[in-house]
Amino acid sequence: SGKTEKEKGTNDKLKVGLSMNTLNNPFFVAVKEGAEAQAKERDVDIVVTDAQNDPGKQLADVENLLQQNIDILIIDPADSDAIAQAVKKANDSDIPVFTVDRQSNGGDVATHIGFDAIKSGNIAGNYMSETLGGKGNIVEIQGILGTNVGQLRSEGFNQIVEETPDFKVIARQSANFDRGEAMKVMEDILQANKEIDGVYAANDEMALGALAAIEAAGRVDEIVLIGCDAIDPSMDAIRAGKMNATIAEPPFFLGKEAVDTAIKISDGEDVEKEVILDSNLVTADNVDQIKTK
Amino acid sequence: MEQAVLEMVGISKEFPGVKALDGVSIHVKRSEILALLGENGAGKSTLMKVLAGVHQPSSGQIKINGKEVSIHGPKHSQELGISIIYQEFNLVPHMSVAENIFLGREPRLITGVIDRRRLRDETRQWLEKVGLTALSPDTLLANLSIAEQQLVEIAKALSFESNIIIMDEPTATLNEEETEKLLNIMRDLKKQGFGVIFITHRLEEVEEVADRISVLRDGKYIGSESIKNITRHQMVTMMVGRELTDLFPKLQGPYEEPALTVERLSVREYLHDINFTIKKGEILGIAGLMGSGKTPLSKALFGLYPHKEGTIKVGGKTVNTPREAIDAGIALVTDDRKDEGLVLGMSVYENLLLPSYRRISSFGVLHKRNKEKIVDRWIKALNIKVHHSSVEVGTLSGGNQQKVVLGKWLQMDPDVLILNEPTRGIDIGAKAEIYQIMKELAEQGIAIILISSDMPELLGLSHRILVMSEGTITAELDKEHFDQETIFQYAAGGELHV
Amino acid sequence: MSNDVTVSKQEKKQSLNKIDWLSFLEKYRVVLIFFLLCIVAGFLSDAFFTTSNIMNVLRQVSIIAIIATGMTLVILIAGIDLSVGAVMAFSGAILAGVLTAGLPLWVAILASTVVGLLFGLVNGVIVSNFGVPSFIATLAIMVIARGMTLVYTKGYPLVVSNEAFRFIGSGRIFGIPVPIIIMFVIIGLMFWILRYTSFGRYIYAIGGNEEAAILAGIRVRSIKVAVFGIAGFLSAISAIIYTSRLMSAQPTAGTGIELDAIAAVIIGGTSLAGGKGGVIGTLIGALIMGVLDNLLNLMNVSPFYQNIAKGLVILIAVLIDSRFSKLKRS
Amino acid sequence: MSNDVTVSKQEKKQSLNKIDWLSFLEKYRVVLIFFLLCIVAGFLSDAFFTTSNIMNVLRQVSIIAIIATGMTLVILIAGIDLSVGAVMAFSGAILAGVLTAGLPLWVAILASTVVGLLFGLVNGVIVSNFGVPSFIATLAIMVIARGMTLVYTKGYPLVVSNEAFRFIGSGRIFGIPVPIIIMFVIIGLMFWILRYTSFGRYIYAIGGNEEAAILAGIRVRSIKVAVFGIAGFLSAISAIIYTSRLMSAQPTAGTGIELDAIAAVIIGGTSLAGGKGGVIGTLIGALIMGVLDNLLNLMNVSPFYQNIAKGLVILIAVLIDSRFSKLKRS
Ligand SMILES: Nc1ncnc2c1ncn2[C@@H]1O[C@H](COP(=O)(O)OP(=O)(O)OP(=O)(O)O)[C@@H](O)[C@H]1O
Ligand SMILES: Nc1ncnc2c1ncn2[C@@H]1O[C@H](COP(=O)(O)OP(=O)(O)OP(=O)(O)O)[C@@H](O)[C@H]1O
Ligand SMILES: O[C@@H]1[C@H](O)[C@H](O)CO[C@H]1O
Ligand SMILES: [Mg+2]
Ligand SMILES: [Mg+2]
Repeated sequence: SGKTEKEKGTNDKLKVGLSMNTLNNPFFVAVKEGAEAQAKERDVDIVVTDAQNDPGKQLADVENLLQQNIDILIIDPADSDAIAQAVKKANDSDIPVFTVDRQSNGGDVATHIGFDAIKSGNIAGNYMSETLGGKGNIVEIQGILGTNVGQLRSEGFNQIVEETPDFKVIARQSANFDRGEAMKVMEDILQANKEIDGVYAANDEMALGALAAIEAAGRVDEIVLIGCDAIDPSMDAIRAGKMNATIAEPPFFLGKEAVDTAIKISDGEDVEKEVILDSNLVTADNVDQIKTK
Repeated sequence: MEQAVLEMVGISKEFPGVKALDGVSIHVKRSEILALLGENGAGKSTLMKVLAGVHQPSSGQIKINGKEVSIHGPKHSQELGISIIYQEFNLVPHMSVAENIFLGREPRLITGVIDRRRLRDETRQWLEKVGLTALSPDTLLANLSIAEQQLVEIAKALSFESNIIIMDEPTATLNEEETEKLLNIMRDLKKQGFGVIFITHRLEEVEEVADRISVLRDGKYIGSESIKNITRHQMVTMMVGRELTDLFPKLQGPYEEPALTVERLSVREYLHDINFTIKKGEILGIAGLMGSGKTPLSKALFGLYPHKEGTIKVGGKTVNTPREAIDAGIALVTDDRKDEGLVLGMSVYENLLLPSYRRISSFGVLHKRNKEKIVDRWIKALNIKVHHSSVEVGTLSGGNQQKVVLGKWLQMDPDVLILNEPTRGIDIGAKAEIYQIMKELAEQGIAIILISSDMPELLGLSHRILVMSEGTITAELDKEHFDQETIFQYAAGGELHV
Repeated sequence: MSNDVTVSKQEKKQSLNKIDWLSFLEKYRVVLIFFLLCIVAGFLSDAFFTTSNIMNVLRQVSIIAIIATGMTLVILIAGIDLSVGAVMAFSGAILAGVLTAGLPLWVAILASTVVGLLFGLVNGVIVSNFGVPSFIATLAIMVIARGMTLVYTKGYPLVVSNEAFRFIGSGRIFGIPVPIIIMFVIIGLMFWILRYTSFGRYIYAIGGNEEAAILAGIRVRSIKVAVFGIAGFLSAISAIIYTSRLMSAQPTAGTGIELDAIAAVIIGGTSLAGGKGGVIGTLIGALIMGVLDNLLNLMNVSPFYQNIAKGLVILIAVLIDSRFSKLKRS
Repeated sequence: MSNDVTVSKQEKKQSLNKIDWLSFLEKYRVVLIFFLLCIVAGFLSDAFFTTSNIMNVLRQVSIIAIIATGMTLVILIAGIDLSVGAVMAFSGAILAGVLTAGLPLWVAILASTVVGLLFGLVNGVIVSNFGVPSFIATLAIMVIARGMTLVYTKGYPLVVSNEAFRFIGSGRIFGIPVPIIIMFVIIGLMFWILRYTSFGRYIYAIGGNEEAAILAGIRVRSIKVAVFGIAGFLSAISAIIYTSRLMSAQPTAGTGIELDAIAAVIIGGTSLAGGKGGVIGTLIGALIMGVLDNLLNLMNVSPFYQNIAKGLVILIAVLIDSRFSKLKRS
């Protein structure tokens, strides 16, 4: 019986493989959910794997996906360089492949859909500079060092910091994109520094962790806090005036877009070589206009 | 006088809080068997460990063939021609017998690669010497009984072909038969010109093989005497420092009420259809060769085999787990004090109290006052040589460890006391005290099951003796009917005698 | 060669002052290392010895110290529990879930502690009744609990809005943060249990020689199950504090905390072989690691170098530690 | 009366076939569990028993199996090595760094294996010469090696462009992927060493009874150091394969691999207490976990449920395992 089902699968429906870098982070969970929702909507099969942030496991995941007669492969790479080998494997077995969120530095991809991490860092830097009048003590809480999103957002943010001579980075620590860790790191930073004007956290999870610490210290009003991703709880925090801004890189859309693109490619339609989705600044002014789902 | 192969002069060794050796001098000649005697904790093992390079003496000198040496470590000691059987085993459980015997000295094919065939062949040769002819060199050590392990230790010591062989209580875990075999080996060694130092608490063995005795007491050298010039009685006096009369006290007859009844007890391959009853106040001896099932029987009575068949009843209660056994008033002194009897890393204090904790606590909270009283009582009653009860039990001398095991069960006021080799490694003075205690307990109505491979002990203390062979009871002998000869006959598989 | 390995214990009571002093050093060497570290920290950062920072460190340490307390018991019986972090995440999720469903706070707390306890008991039964090595049993349960957390939360943090609940993680009693109080109460209680109850002494006996413990009539299985149960329960307590501090349950909560907890236990002098050690050492072990993290952050050491610094300090601490114990022996 | 001591043993030998069969089951029970799993996998997925999938699984398993082989030796001497994953990352980074500097491949490979070896030796010296518990020593080294990797790579992956290098991870010899060959060679060699050399036997002796090993004059310290050295060296070998497979060195490579490796060792029947077990069991242990991952993917089990399924299967495997060993005992 397994066989007939399978045949049906290959004959009737499009079968999409989605190799996620991790699902241990709400951002990526939302990417997956967007993709799954759209797959249901458009009546295609989708097979999802979770590489748990390990590029080696992701290569194995792709190999395993390629064993299962998928028609097209979508990858959210754990690492842009390492993923090239997986892309080449897909190329070798003539399965069309493209990336979302993070790019592949090698192999032939049909397209890439994603956000520009450097730009996102720039937006954060610029917003900080404008709100603080180009002057103040700044804290940067970085993502996982060793992932390119983590690195590139930091790079983008620091480009602006360097152009702003009166910005002083008084602390720069990593909290691995994790809320609990960010709280702890921020608590220590608050102890060490009596004057803090702005905090940039490379994602909203960390921004919310930092916020918990800042709130407990009763210093919400002194500090401009900016995150990234525009997940629901941070939008609420912006509405409540506890957080100043975030950058909308709505992952749910990204997932939906990915499936639509997969269908297009399978239908033989032309797609752009690169689709960079817009990342928008979200503040109290526009928080209610931004759609994330 | 002939030159001594080994001479130790004025050896002292201190452990924190204890002066284990205080200026001890001994010597042994070629073709001589020296028996080293002394009470538990006298310092015998410590002196031997100094020779083995395990301990460094704080003062004194050691001469081998007249040349002064200082022994840096176990390997060095071996190189100097000394080989030792430690009181506690030093074997690796999950390796084969052959590998254990040649550990560190395996025959090689080329550098680093073991010649397994030669290893096996040479092992067979040494196993034969100690009478383990049927034992395959590839058997895992963990599968051997304690006595077999002891024989492997002996084979290992012999395989060094050293000039001086030290045996620290090698017969403690052996029965009559194997002991005899070992004594023959010792005579053989002597003939070949070896110097042998032999430690034992069984004076009959001393009389049989030793040429000379040296005695230690409280870490001090007491004296030395040729075996021809000394009686057993005098030896005891030298060791204990006082006169010792009757080793075995006169027993009263048992009461009539039964204390424990066993019916149709079977445990897998160990025990088959065991039936007997022991009365209150009775001392029931159990005899049998190695592997006859004495130890499994003791464990089964204590509820240690969940898959047994048959029933064990004490005062109307049946026993299926150790806890039930304890609640029913059974106490078990095991023959394997290191693995089963003691928590070596815990203090003497806690080891003495472990089974009693349930009694001296309310809602699980312990009362300090009771604890100290109990501990002091048993340290005194059993004359346990320890300078403070907070000392880790693992640092006590072998015999004193055994006393701790005894003490913790006596404290439980048992109705049925199972003693499996209770005096193993215990000195003669303490033995007399323990026998006295047993007598008093029996008079109070406590039933005692005495498993022992020490024949005089068994014959001297039992009201009645059961003989076991291959997991069954082959004879039940009354005081009037038992003697060594009869017991051996049944132990070797004779018919049931009613 | 000095094989006089077992000498060390005999001394405790008697003899020379020199030896007493060494005994003291030996017994409390972790404490000394900890004070040393604090003094160094005080020199390196002005912010370190402020009341607010000390409270801060203690509060941060509370979560791991509570989990490490349960881990201490498990290690004392010669086991290990890798599932504590995952159980913490799941208990936290249940807590948030129950609160979100509108049920009262006490129900949520009860539910989450019961869940923690249950996971612990399951660990205990697998280990003690089926004889599965605890490393692998709790590893399996860890993976399962992680999976259940993800399924239950769908991978998203669950936000808690019950304001009364905030008190547990962020409130103060007489100026002392509540998590600190909870931590001291738990450690104090466990200290007392380990020392003055038969249950506590049995734990040491089982770790020291399980066979002998069985023969002494101790219900070894039940005690093992209870010990794992306590570890699970304490994971849930940590989960409650953690969830309250963040006012949300994180599906990734406690990831890797098992290694930190085990490290705290071992630095605190409890032996992985079982039967030796205690919870006070564990507290100090957790504090050493907490102070270290805090100091590195206060000094704003670059994250790349933080790892190196942290590893080195731990190494130095354990090396000093082993030095002390050698000193004592010789 | 002269029938002797060994009665019980002889009985064991002669006796019934039933017992022999049980012995067989006992000894090879992991293998049976593995076959069982494979059969189930074959039923559940048509793709499972294809040559390409089998090669696929073996290749995926190779990295962890090689590390787990080193871990086996460490565990046999009753130690543990938590640093393997971090050492793997650092060795990989060095490899890529040397290649990027334009030096020939053999230099890069040499450099990376020497680095792995050195880390291992450092572990060994800390553990055996200073008496630091291996858990905490290797934890510290793990954190340090992670930090050094981040410092060296600045947090970015290092791309490798040497095309000849690709062969190690992706090439084939007689149709068999190279990593599989490397894996079998290493495991075969270790199997032989453990069985037939004195070094190998001393490893068992040390784990079984260190005191006895010392008294037998075995150079226990040097052997321990060597064992940790081998574990470090094998981490580097895994790093080479991993780096070649991805044609880049990842700063986060090997994160958490230590737990998987330890799990493979234990599932494979090597006891954490030391002295008992071997590398063939470890290979099977690694294969069980690899097949499981592969199967869950082939069957398209949702990732959140994969954790639960994986945990349950491991649990079932070890429960069957402990059943078997009980069967034998009774
Ligand atoms: N490693 C040690 N640490 C501390 N004290 C020790 C140590 N070894 C022995 N002792 C102490 O030294 C004394 C002598 O012990 P030793 O083992 O030499 O006695 P023994 O004569 O062999 O007794 P037994 O007949 O019981 O075996 C005892 O008081 C013992 O407690
Ligand atoms: N076939 C066997 N396999 C494994 N263990 C065994 C076997 N037979 C006995 N044993 C164990 O070995 C120990 C010694 O058993 P044995 O039957 O030799 O006892 P025994 O008759 O009391 O002899 P001894 O007087 O030497 O103790 C016991 O603990 C028993 O459980
Ligand atoms: O873009 C994503 C998100 O910002 C997430 O929060 C962390 O990982 C990044 O790759
Ligand atoms: Mg002795
Ligand atoms: Mg016996």
